[in-house]
Amino acid sequence: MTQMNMVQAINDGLRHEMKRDDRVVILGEDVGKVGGVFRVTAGLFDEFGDDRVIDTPLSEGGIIGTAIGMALYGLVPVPEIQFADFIFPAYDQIVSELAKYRYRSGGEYPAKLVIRTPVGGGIRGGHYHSQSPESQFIHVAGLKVVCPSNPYDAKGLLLASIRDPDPVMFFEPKRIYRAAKGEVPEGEYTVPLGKASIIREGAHVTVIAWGAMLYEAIAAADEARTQGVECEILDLRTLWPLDIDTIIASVKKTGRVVVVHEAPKTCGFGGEIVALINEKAFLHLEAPPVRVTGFDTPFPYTLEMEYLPLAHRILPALLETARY
Amino acid sequence: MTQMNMVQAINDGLRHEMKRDDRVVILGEDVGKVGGVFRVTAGLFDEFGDDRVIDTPLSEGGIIGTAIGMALYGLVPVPEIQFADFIFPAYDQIVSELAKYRYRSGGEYPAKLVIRTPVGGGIRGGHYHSQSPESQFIHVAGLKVVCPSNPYDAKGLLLASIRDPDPVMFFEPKRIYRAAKGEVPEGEYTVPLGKASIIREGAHVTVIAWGAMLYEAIAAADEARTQGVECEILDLRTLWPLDIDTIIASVKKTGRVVVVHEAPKTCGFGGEIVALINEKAFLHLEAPPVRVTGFDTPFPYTLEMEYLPLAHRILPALLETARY
Amino acid sequence: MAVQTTPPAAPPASPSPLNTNDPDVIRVLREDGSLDPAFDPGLDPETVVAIYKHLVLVRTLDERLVTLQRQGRIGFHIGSLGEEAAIIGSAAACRPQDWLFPCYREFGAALYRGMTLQAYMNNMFGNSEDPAKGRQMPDHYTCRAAKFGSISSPIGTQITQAVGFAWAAKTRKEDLVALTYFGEGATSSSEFHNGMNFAGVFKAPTVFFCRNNGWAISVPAERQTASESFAVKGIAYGIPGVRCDGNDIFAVYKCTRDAVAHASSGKGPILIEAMTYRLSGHSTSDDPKAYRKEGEVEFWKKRDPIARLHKHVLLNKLWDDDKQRMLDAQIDSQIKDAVAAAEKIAPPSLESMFEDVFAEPPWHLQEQRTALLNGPRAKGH
Amino acid sequence: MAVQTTPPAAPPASPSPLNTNDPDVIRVLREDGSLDPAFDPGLDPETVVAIYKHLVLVRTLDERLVTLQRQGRIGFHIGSLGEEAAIIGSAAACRPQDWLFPCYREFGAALYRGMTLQAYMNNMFGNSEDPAKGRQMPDHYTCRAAKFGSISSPIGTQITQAVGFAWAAKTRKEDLVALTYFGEGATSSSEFHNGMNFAGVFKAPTVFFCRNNGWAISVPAERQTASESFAVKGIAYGIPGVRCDGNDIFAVYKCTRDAVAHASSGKGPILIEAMTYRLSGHSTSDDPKAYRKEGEVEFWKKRDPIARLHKHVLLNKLWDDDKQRMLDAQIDSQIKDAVAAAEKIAPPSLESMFEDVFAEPPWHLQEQRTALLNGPRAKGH
Ligand SMILES: Cc1ncc(C[n+]2csc(CCOP(=O)(O)OP(=O)(O)O)c2C)c(N)n1
Ligand SMILES: Cc1ncc(C[n+]2csc(CCOP(=O)(O)OP(=O)(O)O)c2C)c(N)n1
Ligand SMILES: [Mg+2]
Ligand SMILES: [Mg+2]
Repeated sequence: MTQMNMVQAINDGLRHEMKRDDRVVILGEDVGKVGGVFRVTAGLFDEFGDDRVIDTPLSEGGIIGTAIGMALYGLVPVPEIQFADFIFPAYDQIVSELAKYRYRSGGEYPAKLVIRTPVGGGIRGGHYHSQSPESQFIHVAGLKVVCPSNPYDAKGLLLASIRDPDPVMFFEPKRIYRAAKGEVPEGEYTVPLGKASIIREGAHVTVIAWGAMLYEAIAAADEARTQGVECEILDLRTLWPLDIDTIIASVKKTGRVVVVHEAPKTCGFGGEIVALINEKAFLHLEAPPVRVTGFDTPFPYTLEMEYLPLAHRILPALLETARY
Repeated sequence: MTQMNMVQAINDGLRHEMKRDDRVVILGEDVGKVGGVFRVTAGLFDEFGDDRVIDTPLSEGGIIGTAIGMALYGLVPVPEIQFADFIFPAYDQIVSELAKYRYRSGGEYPAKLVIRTPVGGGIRGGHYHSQSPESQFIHVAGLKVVCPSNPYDAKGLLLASIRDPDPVMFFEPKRIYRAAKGEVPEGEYTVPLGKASIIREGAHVTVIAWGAMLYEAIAAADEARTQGVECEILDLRTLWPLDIDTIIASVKKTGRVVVVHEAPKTCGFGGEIVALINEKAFLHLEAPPVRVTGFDTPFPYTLEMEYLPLAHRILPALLETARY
Repeated sequence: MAVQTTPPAAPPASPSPLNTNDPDVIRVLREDGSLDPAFDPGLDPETVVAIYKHLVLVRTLDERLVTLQRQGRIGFHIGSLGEEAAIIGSAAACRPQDWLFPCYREFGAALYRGMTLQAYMNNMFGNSEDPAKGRQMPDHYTCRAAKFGSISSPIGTQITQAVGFAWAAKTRKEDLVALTYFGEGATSSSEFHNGMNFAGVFKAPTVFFCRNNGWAISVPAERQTASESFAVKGIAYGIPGVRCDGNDIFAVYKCTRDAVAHASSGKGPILIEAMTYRLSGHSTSDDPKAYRKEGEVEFWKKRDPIARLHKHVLLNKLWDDDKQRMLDAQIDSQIKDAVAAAEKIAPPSLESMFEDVFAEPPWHLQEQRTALLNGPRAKGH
Repeated sequence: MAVQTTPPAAPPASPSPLNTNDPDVIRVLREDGSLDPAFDPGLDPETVVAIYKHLVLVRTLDERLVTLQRQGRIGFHIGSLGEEAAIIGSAAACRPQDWLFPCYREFGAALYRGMTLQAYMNNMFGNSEDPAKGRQMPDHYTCRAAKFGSISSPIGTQITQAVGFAWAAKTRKEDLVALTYFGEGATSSSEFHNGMNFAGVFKAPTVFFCRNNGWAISVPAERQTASESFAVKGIAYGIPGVRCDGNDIFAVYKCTRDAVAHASSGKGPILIEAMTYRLSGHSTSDDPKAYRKEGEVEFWKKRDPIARLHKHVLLNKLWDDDKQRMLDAQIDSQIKDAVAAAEKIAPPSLESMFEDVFAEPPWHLQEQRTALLNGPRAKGH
């Protein structure tokens, strides 16, 4: 066990997998010599060489398109998209090709990659260095979507993602890249995909969050507790496939739920979660499920702390839901 | 009034707007001489010339990117994307640029276009000529999304979309391009954006649909009526901004709701509608809102009629919801 | 006709068109059926005959499939009428270890590389033995056994993927070349740019095979670019480009073989522009009368790749009318059998709709599968 | 210093570098500060001095903004240190009716075209008078009055938009040219391909101005392409390309003015590659020490565009140390005033967050606005 932040844990996970399996390769913009603009791939270029840690030309379509070809060949590419906001030039390759490859080829050509990219706001990134596009990928059949909230999960989920047979979108909450620290085992361990973790048990309200907003949910729950409201906090960790059992079990217990995410509210993942809860626990609901999310605007610069669903906006939702 | 199908009505609407306003231009693949692969722009090339009806090189990014530039100049481009399945190479220009232009420029550079594209299955199109990507655009702040279900609305909504100050995604349900016929007034009229139409009033279940699936909902409702279940059928027409008032008024009356769409269920628009109903009519709900949708798989070829949420799949949902 | 999967042993070396600065189009097969020795690839007679037979098979298939579509027995066909030499000449010039990343018109290449006619026909009927399991449209099959990729509709996407595949092989020191097919319209796509650019920078052993058939549905080649040719686009990526007569099987074979040798020797990618013409409509959904230019079809019919090769095999006494009659009869029964068999094979199972989305169906797909199986069936399919 | 919005009257014609087949880089300003008559654009002294003053302003601004960022008073800056001649020379060569579609490094061009220093500074502070209303990062402003586009971060997107803008003007018979700025890294983006290709096909009056500053963050120019130059990429699109010394204000001016004339005369687009160097890090978030090559900075410091122009104005007695002292003092107070004022201006209102998403906020944005206004405030911003 050593104390690491998210960047170090992901870096450690990448190194571990590259040592274990020489088919694992990294490609992207600035991932090589400098080790990425957030230094997540630091040191890997020197350790594994430029055939396995590749600085590419400035084209996300080229990065993902060639990564798919590498995967068809039998490598396990782990491309980095410098910011999730810049993934859209590769959207066609991801949704039309990567997600459908195994299916459309009758299983002949599974195309397995792990696409790593930083998501989320709170770093003064404005429109284009802050977004959380998860629902634009969850909607696409054939993709798994992961978003860790701490160093232990980050490494464990990364190892599981690289070993999983399906393509994985690995979203890294950049706001807590360095702020989130914790004990991380050396070497081998995985955190299974598709399993949420129960951060805290509580009888009154289920709070569903992931990534950087988990800490806001916890802060709000702490405050709510002082007002007599006990929250059960779920960290989804894997967004899709969703850990529906853990969610439904909790909602059946509390009858009340608040979902938190940074992405704009409309057609965000929160709406899907609410709809699924309606389908599977309707008669247990004692209050309308509430979404505390980013607003339906582009991500603002100066006012980003008012845009984000931080603790001060989550708390009233918890109290109102509990007292509904 | 003349009898028209959807193709003729949209063609008539385009011609009308191009006559009225010489800033309106059309560009896309095969839209010129041949008038589009579905003939929606037939005759316009001969009538308005190659400066206003433009066959472009094979690049959706180029079509939308240049159309945005034309809009910034002051034209009103109405680009056609040959199939919605092929819109993704232009996704970056649409979500990163078009949708954010007015906002990010403090209102200095509104970029107004109407992007027309055929959507939906049932024409033996397989993976790539069948998809319904509406939720991937509704999630993006700054876009309006329209999907007509009949010739009258198609022309009226098209005129309204072209005159609306904001960018509009105009999704045309290709399965009913020719099957849906009706009376269409000559010349001037608009159908306002943001207003659903109540196709039929009913006391027991609210059915929400749009585009080609509306007819499946009606067929299922007809059958349900013979079993004593009266459905209130809403045709959304504009998907975003949603006509929330009409939906909530209906749900408050019926307490039961079924949403139908072709797109895959997960993170489809249905989930958003269910979540909004929870927020605004929770205490009126007498049964869990149900989604009858495409499955979470790529769009299949041979089995497409089993994939689509046709009347035979809607009917049981209506009956179960009514009897819940 | 026996499908040939291994190409002939390399014949005596001849000068490579890749080294010529001749801006003209490389042509080997002359009007009279003889070969220009300058770039004669020196194919042995057996191969020439095998290729000729394959061209006839592919041409006949195209005609039958159009008829089947008109009869409503298959949903769609996108053919290669007039482009057979470009497609099969290039496939024949690849080595067994090379891979093909197709567009949607190259079923002739797939069959030449060893895909069975039955497997292809099963895709045309979208039945349960379709390699794509009835999930995609006709002509969107897959054949890993023939080192032939999975076909998708979005234009250009396979180009970048071919580059990644070839690049990966290079980093693993495996000697293989990825040849990717695309039309001239696809050179306007973003993925052509991405694929060419990455291939140039990383010297990925890729052969970019552009079928310039004059049209992208109704859009003429000159509307795709203002460049002097499609081959010249290589300059933007540091990639040599060569133009050849795409209706000349020998020129196509020669240019492709040299390009493969060039790429496999570590010299980097090559762009080949094969000048040909789409004699049919874009697909069974298209009527070319609406946009074709006066006299265009007549011009190209005179340059029909199969007629030209036929002249050559006759001239060299490799072929005669009896052989032709036998071949036609054999192909006719081959196709009839494949169609009859394909029509008898059941459609894919309902369960199969939920397989291969992921390696294992998660809970939501299991639920959806159960709902479908326990629910009512759709009518009319 | 008075910002000049109208360029000088066209001086006597001189031969155009666009017509030279010289593969070399066009250069006018010699070592000794004199001008090579071959391509001397013949700028009048007032303009030369105005440009020189502007370069100094921009250089000084860059230095102050970095300091402000280090002090935590602004969040970010992305500068033009070393690229001032490429940016301002090209902007100066445009006519009043021409439009600029910027990347993110061209604030010098915006100011030269008439954007006020205060407006720019308001963007750096993201206050309520920021033309972008505090919605975007610093250096992501907009200035329609200066015919200067809206800056966004995604690389390359402005290129295609510039083409559409110019193309639209052409169809409306309006004489204007759209000049778009981008770095050499952006030539790898899909939108470079799309923009160049459409511009070539439709002869859109566009000037593609590529700042080849050697780096895309940490990725060197040679990793972007295997082509011989960036200018040569024009061949793939039927677009002439020219290379110039980007640190030579006269060469940049000359090439741009000729390109604008070429485009506006209906001859079609031009690609200009300005050879320059990014003397600073990519932005205040970047430390170039990690990747720069030995001696690179020293090499380019010797070719500093401002020092070179300074030599010229001294040589021609257009400038002296007194003038320099006065200018420095004037710029210093200008900047101080702008910063002081910008810091005093309030942040954007909460309401403003919901404006301009659409022309009118629909019900959902009205609801969200009400919720925010009636809810608790965030701490610490
Ligand atoms: C991204 C995308 N846009 C549009 C289409 C529709 N489409 C199918 S084929 C085609 C023309 C292709 O022309 P070309 O590349 O020359 O190939 P050819 O059909 O001539 O062999 C078009 C526009 C598509 N399949 N994918
Ligand atoms: C689509 C996209 N991908 C990645 C980035 C991150 N990024 C910002 S600037 C930059 C390098 C740009 O280099 P170049 O085009 O040469 O311009 P320069 O910064 O050198 O002026 C990168 C990779 C981005 N902004 N947009
Ligand atoms: Mg073609
Ligand atoms: Mg650069």
